[in-house]
Amino acid sequence: MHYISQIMNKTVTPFDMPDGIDVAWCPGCGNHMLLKAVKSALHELGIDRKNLVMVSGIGQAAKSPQYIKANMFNGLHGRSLPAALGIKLANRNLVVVVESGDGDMYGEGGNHFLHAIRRNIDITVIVHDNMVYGLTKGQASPTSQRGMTTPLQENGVMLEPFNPLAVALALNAPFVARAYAGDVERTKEIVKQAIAFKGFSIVDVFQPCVVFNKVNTYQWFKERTVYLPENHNVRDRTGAFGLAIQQDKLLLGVFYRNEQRERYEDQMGIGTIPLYQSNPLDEEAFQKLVNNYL
Amino acid sequence: MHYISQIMNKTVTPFDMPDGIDVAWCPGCGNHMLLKAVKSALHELGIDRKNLVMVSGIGQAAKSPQYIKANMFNGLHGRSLPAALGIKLANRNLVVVVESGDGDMYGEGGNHFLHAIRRNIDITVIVHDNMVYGLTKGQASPTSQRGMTTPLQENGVMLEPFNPLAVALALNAPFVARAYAGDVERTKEIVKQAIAFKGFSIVDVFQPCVVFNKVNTYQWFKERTVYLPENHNVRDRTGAFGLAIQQDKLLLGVFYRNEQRERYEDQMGIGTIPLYQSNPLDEEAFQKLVNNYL
Amino acid sequence: MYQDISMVFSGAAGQGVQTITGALLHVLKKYGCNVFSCSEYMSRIRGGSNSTEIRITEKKRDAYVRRIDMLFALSHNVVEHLKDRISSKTLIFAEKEKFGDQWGDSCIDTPLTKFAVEAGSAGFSNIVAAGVVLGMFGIPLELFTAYLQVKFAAKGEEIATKNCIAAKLGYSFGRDTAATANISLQISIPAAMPERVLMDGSTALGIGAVAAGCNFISSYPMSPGTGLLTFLANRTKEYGIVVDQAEDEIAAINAGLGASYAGARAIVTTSGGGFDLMQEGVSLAGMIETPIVIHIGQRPGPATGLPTRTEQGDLNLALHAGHGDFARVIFSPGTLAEIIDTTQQAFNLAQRYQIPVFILTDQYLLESVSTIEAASVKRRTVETFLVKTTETYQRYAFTDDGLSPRGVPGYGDGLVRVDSDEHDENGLITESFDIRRRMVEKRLNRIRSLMETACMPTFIGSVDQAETLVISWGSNRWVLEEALDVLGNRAFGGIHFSQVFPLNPVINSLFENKRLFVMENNATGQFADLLSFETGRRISRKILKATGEPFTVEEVVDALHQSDHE
Amino acid sequence: MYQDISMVFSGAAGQGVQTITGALLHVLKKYGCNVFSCSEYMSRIRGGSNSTEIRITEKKRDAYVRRIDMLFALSHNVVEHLKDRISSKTLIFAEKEKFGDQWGDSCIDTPLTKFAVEAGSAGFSNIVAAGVVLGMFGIPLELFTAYLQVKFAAKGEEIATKNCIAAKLGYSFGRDTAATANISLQISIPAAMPERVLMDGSTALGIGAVAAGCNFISSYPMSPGTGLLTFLANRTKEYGIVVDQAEDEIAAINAGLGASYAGARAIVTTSGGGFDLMQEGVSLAGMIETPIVIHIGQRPGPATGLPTRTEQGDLNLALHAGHGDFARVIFSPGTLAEIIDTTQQAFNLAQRYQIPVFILTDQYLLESVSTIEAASVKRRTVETFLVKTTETYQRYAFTDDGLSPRGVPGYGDGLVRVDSDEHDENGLITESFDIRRRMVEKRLNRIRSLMETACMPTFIGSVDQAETLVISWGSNRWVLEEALDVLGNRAFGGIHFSQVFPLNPVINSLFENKRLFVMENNATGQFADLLSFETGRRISRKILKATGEPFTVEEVVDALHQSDHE
Ligand SMILES: Cc1ncc(C[n+]2csc(CCOP(=O)(O)OP(=O)(O)O)c2C)c(N)n1
Ligand SMILES: Cc1ncc(C[n+]2csc(CCOP(=O)(O)OP(=O)(O)O)c2C)c(N)n1
Ligand code: SF4
Ligand code: SF4
Ligand SMILES: [Mg+2]
Ligand SMILES: [Mg+2]
Repeated sequence: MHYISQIMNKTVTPFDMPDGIDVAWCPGCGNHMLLKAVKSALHELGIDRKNLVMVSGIGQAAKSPQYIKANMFNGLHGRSLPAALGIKLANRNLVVVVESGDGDMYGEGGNHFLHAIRRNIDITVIVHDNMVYGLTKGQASPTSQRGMTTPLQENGVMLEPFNPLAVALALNAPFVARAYAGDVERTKEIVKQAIAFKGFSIVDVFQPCVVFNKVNTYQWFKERTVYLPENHNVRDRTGAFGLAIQQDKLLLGVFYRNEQRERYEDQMGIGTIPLYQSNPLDEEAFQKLVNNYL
Repeated sequence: MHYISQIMNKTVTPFDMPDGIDVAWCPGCGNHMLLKAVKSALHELGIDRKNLVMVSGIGQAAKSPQYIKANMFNGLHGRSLPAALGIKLANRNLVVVVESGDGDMYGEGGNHFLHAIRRNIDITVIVHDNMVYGLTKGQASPTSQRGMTTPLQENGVMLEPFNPLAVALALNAPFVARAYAGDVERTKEIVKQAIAFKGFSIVDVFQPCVVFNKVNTYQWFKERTVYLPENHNVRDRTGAFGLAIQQDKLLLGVFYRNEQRERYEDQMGIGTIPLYQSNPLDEEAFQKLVNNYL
Repeated sequence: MYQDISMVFSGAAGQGVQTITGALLHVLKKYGCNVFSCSEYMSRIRGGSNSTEIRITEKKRDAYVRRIDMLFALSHNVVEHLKDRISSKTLIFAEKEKFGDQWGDSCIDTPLTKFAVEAGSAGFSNIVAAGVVLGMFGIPLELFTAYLQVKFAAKGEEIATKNCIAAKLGYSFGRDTAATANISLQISIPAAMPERVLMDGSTALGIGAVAAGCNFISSYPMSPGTGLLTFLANRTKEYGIVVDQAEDEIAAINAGLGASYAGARAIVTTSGGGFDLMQEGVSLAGMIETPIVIHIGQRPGPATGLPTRTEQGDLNLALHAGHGDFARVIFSPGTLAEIIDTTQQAFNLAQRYQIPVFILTDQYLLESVSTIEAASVKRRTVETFLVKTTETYQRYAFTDDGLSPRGVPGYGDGLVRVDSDEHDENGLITESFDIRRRMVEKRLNRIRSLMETACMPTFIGSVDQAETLVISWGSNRWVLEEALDVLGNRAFGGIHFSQVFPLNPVINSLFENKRLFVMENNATGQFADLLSFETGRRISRKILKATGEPFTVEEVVDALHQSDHE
Repeated sequence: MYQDISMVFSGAAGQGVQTITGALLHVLKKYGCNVFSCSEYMSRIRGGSNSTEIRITEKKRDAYVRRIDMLFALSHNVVEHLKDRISSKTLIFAEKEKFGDQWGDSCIDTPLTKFAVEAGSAGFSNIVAAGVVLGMFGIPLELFTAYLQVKFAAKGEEIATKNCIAAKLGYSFGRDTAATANISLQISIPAAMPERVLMDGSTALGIGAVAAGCNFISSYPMSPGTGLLTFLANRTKEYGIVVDQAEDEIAAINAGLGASYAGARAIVTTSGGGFDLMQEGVSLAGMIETPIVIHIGQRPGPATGLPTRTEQGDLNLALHAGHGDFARVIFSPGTLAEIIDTTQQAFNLAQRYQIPVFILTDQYLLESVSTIEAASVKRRTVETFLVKTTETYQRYAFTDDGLSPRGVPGYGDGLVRVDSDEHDENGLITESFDIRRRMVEKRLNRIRSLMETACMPTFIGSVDQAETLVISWGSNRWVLEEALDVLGNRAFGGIHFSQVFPLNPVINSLFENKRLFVMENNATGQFADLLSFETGRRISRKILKATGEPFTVEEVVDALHQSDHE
């Protein structure tokens, strides 16, 4: 389907913001398509927006929750994951979806990315991976390709690109997927699986930035991406690693699933009563607490 | 060789501190053995201590540079790698060795671990991996085994242990190795290879903490560790990944080597003249700079 | 004959000084004495030289004294370590067999190991030592054996019995020594002593937090802030507290804010260096108007500094933490009661005003053990201020007092949208200068109400008649009180602040025509400067100490004595 | 007839307003005018409403005015966006074909697109617009075409030629319009104008850093701090500067300190939120006594705030950043000359005193473009203060002035050992209270010398005779000067601080018997408070603004006018 028609032909979902709202993204940006995919996925999963919290950091991608009618925690650059963790632990009835950029998630927020995966809490992380810092005008991001020149990297990027899938697999993330924003339909399907997954799910989404990334364009992705075969074994972690570091074709789809990992909130024994409903100590319990030190 | 005799029978190296110095580690701790291995490695490599900078963060492990007669940058908890990067970029003639703990490197410092590897700067990182926070009295570290109880984790550790080798491989670290402090001789050999390697080298060293880690004891490591076979293929990244995530036996040795990755300092075109010798602008150059804006 | 005794137990890390002092504090308290202890130790796990002071006093005296009446030396280098505090009057208890005769005449040979081995194992020597003390002072042995029975119940009867034997051997030795050396404790024990609880500052903080309805903590270990984290981590099930050990301090505060946004009552605990990393999060709390309580256990900086020592150096840091302007409150309790109470206030104020609230303590306060009447430990009502949202809910609705009703996601029909960017009433990003102006005011206006309701300081002694007011905050509460008492000079009165920001404007009138001294454990006099700035009054003298040690009663007395003669 | 004209160019992000203003500033400066521009824009890459003001004045006037004499509207919503600044006197230039007649009589239909298409492509419309302005004011067209030839040289002759055609079409239209509408610029151009350079604040900062011998920067992008990073990144080869884009701000400052330890002259650049994360590093710099220059480009907080707007809200943050007590210096330049000079001072002081030195700027200062006489741009000697070590070298040797000679690893026979823990003269961990005490003093003592040598503020107008001194710091230098000039009231004098900490004690005498006003771009008056605290004087009035916009000359005049009648 052609880009413009995909966007214009906007599905009416309960997550659409009032029409007047000013979307601060550039025309033609992959973010628009990804937004559509995410809203449709949420809609098709029948999620109640009152129980949905969209969490993000700062960046162009991180504006996504501004455009989704749901609860929103638009926090600090790089710090979406700890906030999402806190939210989910405080109320596990909430559906918590993190949307953020590659810089936000793998750069400033890299440490949280590592340790959130280790925890395996039931949240979904969707990364708008445009391989560049959009909002701050085009510097290299952790996923920028080597050699790409930018206003700051005039001699080209020198660092090995961060491979989010490989790192997630190294950490034994239980749901690891990659999508391409240019394909709204299949991205939506992958996002649906991720949200439906009961545990930490990460979807790295290739997202063309039409202003600052002249290397990884729609055309570029179109030529290089290909979906994993139907019979791909999603339980083979080492196999998935091999596919994730493969360079000639960039594979899309669900690389790895591991339903065996126990969730953090279950191990902690967190029940369904949210913390805002906890009962404070009564006088007796308080006295008992104090009297431990008699 | 028996532990005590290994320590007592201290090799005299140019890196030994004056005898009176107070070593703040507990008797029997694996740190003593690792210190010996590192000092011997430095000695056998013929490194001039005047050109050696030992860099660390904060923790028991991070005290190592206190006990090595060389230049020292004992910085902040978790921040050894950025400091080491700055030092090496300012003067690439210096040999820069980072020594720190598992909490320091993979916990507080996790983000720097990711991005230092991406840069591939020629430094060596030796992690005293005792799978616990020693200095702060026994809380779980990123590498603590699931289920281990601690003063803070009375119901046992719930997080998936951080696998430093797997993550390093995911980031395409060019030299990835694991050692066991209980074997001073072979640890020394691995450290020597790491320091000699021209690029970023990481050696994760199993180090028994006799006070706070009652799970991963000398005995435990002895039973579970085994060296990689002679014919291990150090160029196979996916293969190394498979071996790194293997649980039944914990493998030791050099998992992966990749001499192909270009070093950061080379790509930047950093020469051998250290920055402290750079010449300031003369008046003419200054005028030229200003006159660009006429 | 001692009416106020200071005993110091010193040895290497890992030698179990705490076993001795834990037992003594418990038994002496049971007996009816006023007890206090404080500890100093090195940043290491084994070896080195640490010490704990125990005071037994008739009046309640919860302060560190320099003087050592009795020193129990458990390792070689004890005297070297404590030489500045040992005088000719100090009695030293040590095993001559182990350490030789290095300590001369003032040393009483105390064969702890010998008795311990007699009881079954050298490991009992700490119990022997406690026995010696109790024997010397004639505290009934049964109190001790009862304690040991409970303590070792889980380890089986044999162990308990052996401990009791060790205790008894020490006890007899102590009794005999007292007789020979003419040692006795002259403290009158009131017939009807009110029930008292015994605990350290960290425990008080934990009790305060639990009582305040705290149900979420995400933090990263850092001395001396870790105590609170451990306290709560060991009570997750009992009180329904979610405890998360964060990967770093940045994660900790952001998780706290996420949880708080979703309705948890959240706290974070750390020390200065870890707090540096939380500052952007503090700023976020200010921007999204989300409550958070922040405990900073102060220790000497800069950087790693002296990790196990004490200082009050983070006031300015807390005061200005986080970029941008927004309201905050800073508590600085100095007694167990104040810790328990201000912690509860901290949670309620954070919720009411939707702001970050700080509790500043320090290593000395957190790790000192003292007693408090059980009946005086008070619970405050847990105030939540949450509303059930309606469909038209706006998280940042403009209201007269600048406080928008706070909803949480999933509770009601509305959506709760918070944004770290400047936002409109709905939480949506805005670049309207007009909304910006109003939002800045909104975030600042609550300071007025916070000032008017700020806690009044505590008066010590005859404040009205005093010419000079000596002012303290935080952990110096008791040392000031005792110093003034010892000084016994009606020209001096004391004022202690358990809230240092904002200050209640009423305090200004207290200072009329008084000379003001401020004592604090830092190098520059941070509170003195704050007070001077806020009240416009000159501080005549700053009594400062930043060595990593707490003030001793003696040096405060000296300092004041000296000023008296200026 | 304009003697001082304010033109505003406004459109959506990505429409190329900078192409117009860049060309105009250059050509007008070449012609001999005094020019100034400042920009305001939204935090987005495309769309929205941004604007740049260009002033052409006879006197040097480098300040933002509210008044718009001419408005070039490049998109629909311009007038809505700027409505508060448009008056009946504002001439609006817009394409009626595109935007219709919405702007009424004051609108001059300016068919930019039509001419651009005539020249070859709609893309040239920005060049046409610049041509219109130059034509109206009768600035020789050749100056413009010469500029275009150079600018498009790389793109080939055809492009250059088409640009020149577009310029000429606009130019003729402008000339004709001027004639019809009776527009003219009445500015006398001195016959012999000294050579002047034209640049924005970020460029001046970059020049200052290069001149200061800066050879290392590791930083993370954050507006408005990124400009400096980009400047240096584009000159690595030319000046031998090592530039590293860090993974976060924590890495940035720690890399800076590592490099500095090894002998680099290092700077970091960021804004308030990123700086929050650097605070532990600042504390480390204090502890290890390692020089570092920190540039904070201020923007409105808290949290993400208004990322592309301006504020002076981070003074308190810089003042108290990092736990623990240690010395620091804070510069706050307000002119291009001050930026270039204080940046060089910052590096020299950081090296001399082995401390963190801050440069506080803001979005307004960094992105405003103005001119400065080339001959007045001065280079300072690059001072390094490094010693070659000997075998007995001690990094923290106690000396009389508290400054230990600084060595670097690999230079000399000694070892250079630095430690974030409290340390002895060798840099080894210590727990000695005595050494601690001396080290704390060592780190603080240098403040005295820093105070005595602190920069004096600049006087504006008749400071001696004035009853009221209006005080500014940082970016408000020019707006204050112009406001006082416009006000023309000798009762007011101005004082501008380009160093805000420490303050030279000599300033106290300046304030004798004066009423003091402080103007600053924040909500609470941070400098006013600092000044009042340091000098003990009352600040009679704080003139504050924290909307995200800079002060306008008009509002400062109004504010002072009003006080005059109080
Ligand atoms: C602590 C901090 N540092 C830096 C910034 C500036 N900043 C905002 S967004 C961003 C990068 C965004 O990149 P990415 O996450 O890839 O998002 P994109 O704009 O490309 O969608 C940066 C560096 C900030 N807001 N806060
Ligand atoms: C910012 C900061 N947070 C926390 C600490 C406290 N801290 C010091 S060392 C340490 C953990 C050390 O663990 P590890 O690196 O594994 O070293 P080990 O002691 O086990 O050798 C912590 C949490 C600190 N010094 N600074
Ligand atoms: S800058 Fe790039 S990522 Fe951002 S909205 Fe524009 S096209 Fe999209
Ligand atoms: S605490 Fe553990 S790691 Fe630290 S020195 Fe002791 S045994 Fe070693
Ligand atoms: Mg991006
Ligand atoms: Mg460890």
